[in-house]
Amino acid sequence: MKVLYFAWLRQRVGVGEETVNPPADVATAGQLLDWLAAKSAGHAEALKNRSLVRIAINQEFAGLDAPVKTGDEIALFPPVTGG
Amino acid sequence: MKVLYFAWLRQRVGVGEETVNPPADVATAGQLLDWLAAKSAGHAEALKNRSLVRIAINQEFAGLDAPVKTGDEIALFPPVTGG
Amino acid sequence: MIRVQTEDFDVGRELAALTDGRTDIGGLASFVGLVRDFVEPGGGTGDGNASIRAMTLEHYPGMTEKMLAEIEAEASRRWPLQASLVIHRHGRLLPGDRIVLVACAAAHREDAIQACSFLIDWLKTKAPFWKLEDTREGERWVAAKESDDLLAERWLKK
Amino acid sequence: MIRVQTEDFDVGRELAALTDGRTDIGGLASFVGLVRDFVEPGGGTGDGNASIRAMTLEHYPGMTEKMLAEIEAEASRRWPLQASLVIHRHGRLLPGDRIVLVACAAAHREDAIQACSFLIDWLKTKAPFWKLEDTREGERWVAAKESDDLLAERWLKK
Repeated sequence: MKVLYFAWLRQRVGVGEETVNPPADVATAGQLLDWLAAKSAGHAEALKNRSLVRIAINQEFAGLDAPVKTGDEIALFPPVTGG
Repeated sequence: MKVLYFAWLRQRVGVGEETVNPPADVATAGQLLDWLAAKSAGHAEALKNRSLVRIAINQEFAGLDAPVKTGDEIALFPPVTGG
Repeated sequence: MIRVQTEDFDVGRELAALTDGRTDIGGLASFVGLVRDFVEPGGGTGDGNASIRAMTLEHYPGMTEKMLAEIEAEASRRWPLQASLVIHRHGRLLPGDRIVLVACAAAHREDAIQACSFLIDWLKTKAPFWKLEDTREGERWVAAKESDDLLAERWLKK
Repeated sequence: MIRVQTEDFDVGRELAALTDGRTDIGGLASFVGLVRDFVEPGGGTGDGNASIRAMTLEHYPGMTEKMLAEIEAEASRRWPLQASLVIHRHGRLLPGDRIVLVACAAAHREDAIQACSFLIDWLKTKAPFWKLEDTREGERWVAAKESDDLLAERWLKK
């Protein structure tokens, strides 16, 4: 599973992209966030305030309940500010 | 008093501009239109349907009750269609 | 700024002139009106019936500039604009030709967009221009559209 | 058409390309977003406090193009458009630089204007771009504005 981080999430985690292999009981985006938050202090800091984290699964916006599976591209980023 | 005609009012009246000297009892734009309509068949035709005639007095939109006086520039034209 | 002219205008140059060298503008909204080649029967939706060979725009010199300046001033009273521009052509135009350019620049995009929309709506119902279409069936003065009145009336309650 | 690029774009050339040689377009609405040099404390109105030295736009390659294409397709479903264009830059930009161009061409002006307004509103809340401001007080990620969410929500009930 590939996880991408953007903007200040990227800065706090320390990398823009990582490949992870969460255990089988990580079945939703929310569970993945919980699992990622335990990886490092940077991850914990980046994912602390869930209301500021947006999720995309395979380049589509998704909610915390959305299923995640091996091979997915998961992106985590703050609310967008383009335009 | 100068009267200007535009678009199909100009075509029906036959001139784009004329100087007129209505009698003293022509005190409003509506009275001026009545008086002008009697000037010729073309004037009558142009001013027949009052709902299609817009009035500007000294280059400001005005209603039928607006006062008109010697020296005014009166313009008569159909609803505008620019842009 | 207001310009009434027979010549075409360069949209890119005009828009650039509003923002070049400035760092206080966040949004620039613009609208360009062009001559279409099809008549709309009854002012409804077009049926693609290509029949306009040319269009002649008549206007009321003096009052045109005055009304455009009033409309532009009203836009600046309603929205905090950094710059605005109205260019309107008159004379004989062909299908595809530009007729009008309206542009508004503001710190915030919504002010620029609203003001630009307001300018074109009010211009359509208040600036003394009249369109004469040269169609295959002869010349025809374009009738004012009720839909334009309704669009202009949106701004009355502001 | 969608373009995501670091280079600047020529507004006049881009707009002309949408309408040149066509006679079925009555209106072309466009919006250009530019880098301002002042920070807005709390997302409110600017106080003219010039302090942005540069802005870096980060984006999510792949998803950006996908979202922009979806937004453009949605605009074409909602309004009868003859042409549309979204160009969005990324990378480091300076005050006064253009960030984004949105343009819509339609037979009728209101369709073009509404679609253009929709495109920029949805782009602001759905396209994965993030702005990093380089200010006198240091770097700062721009926070999403509630006002942008409200502007985008206008289009939900359509």
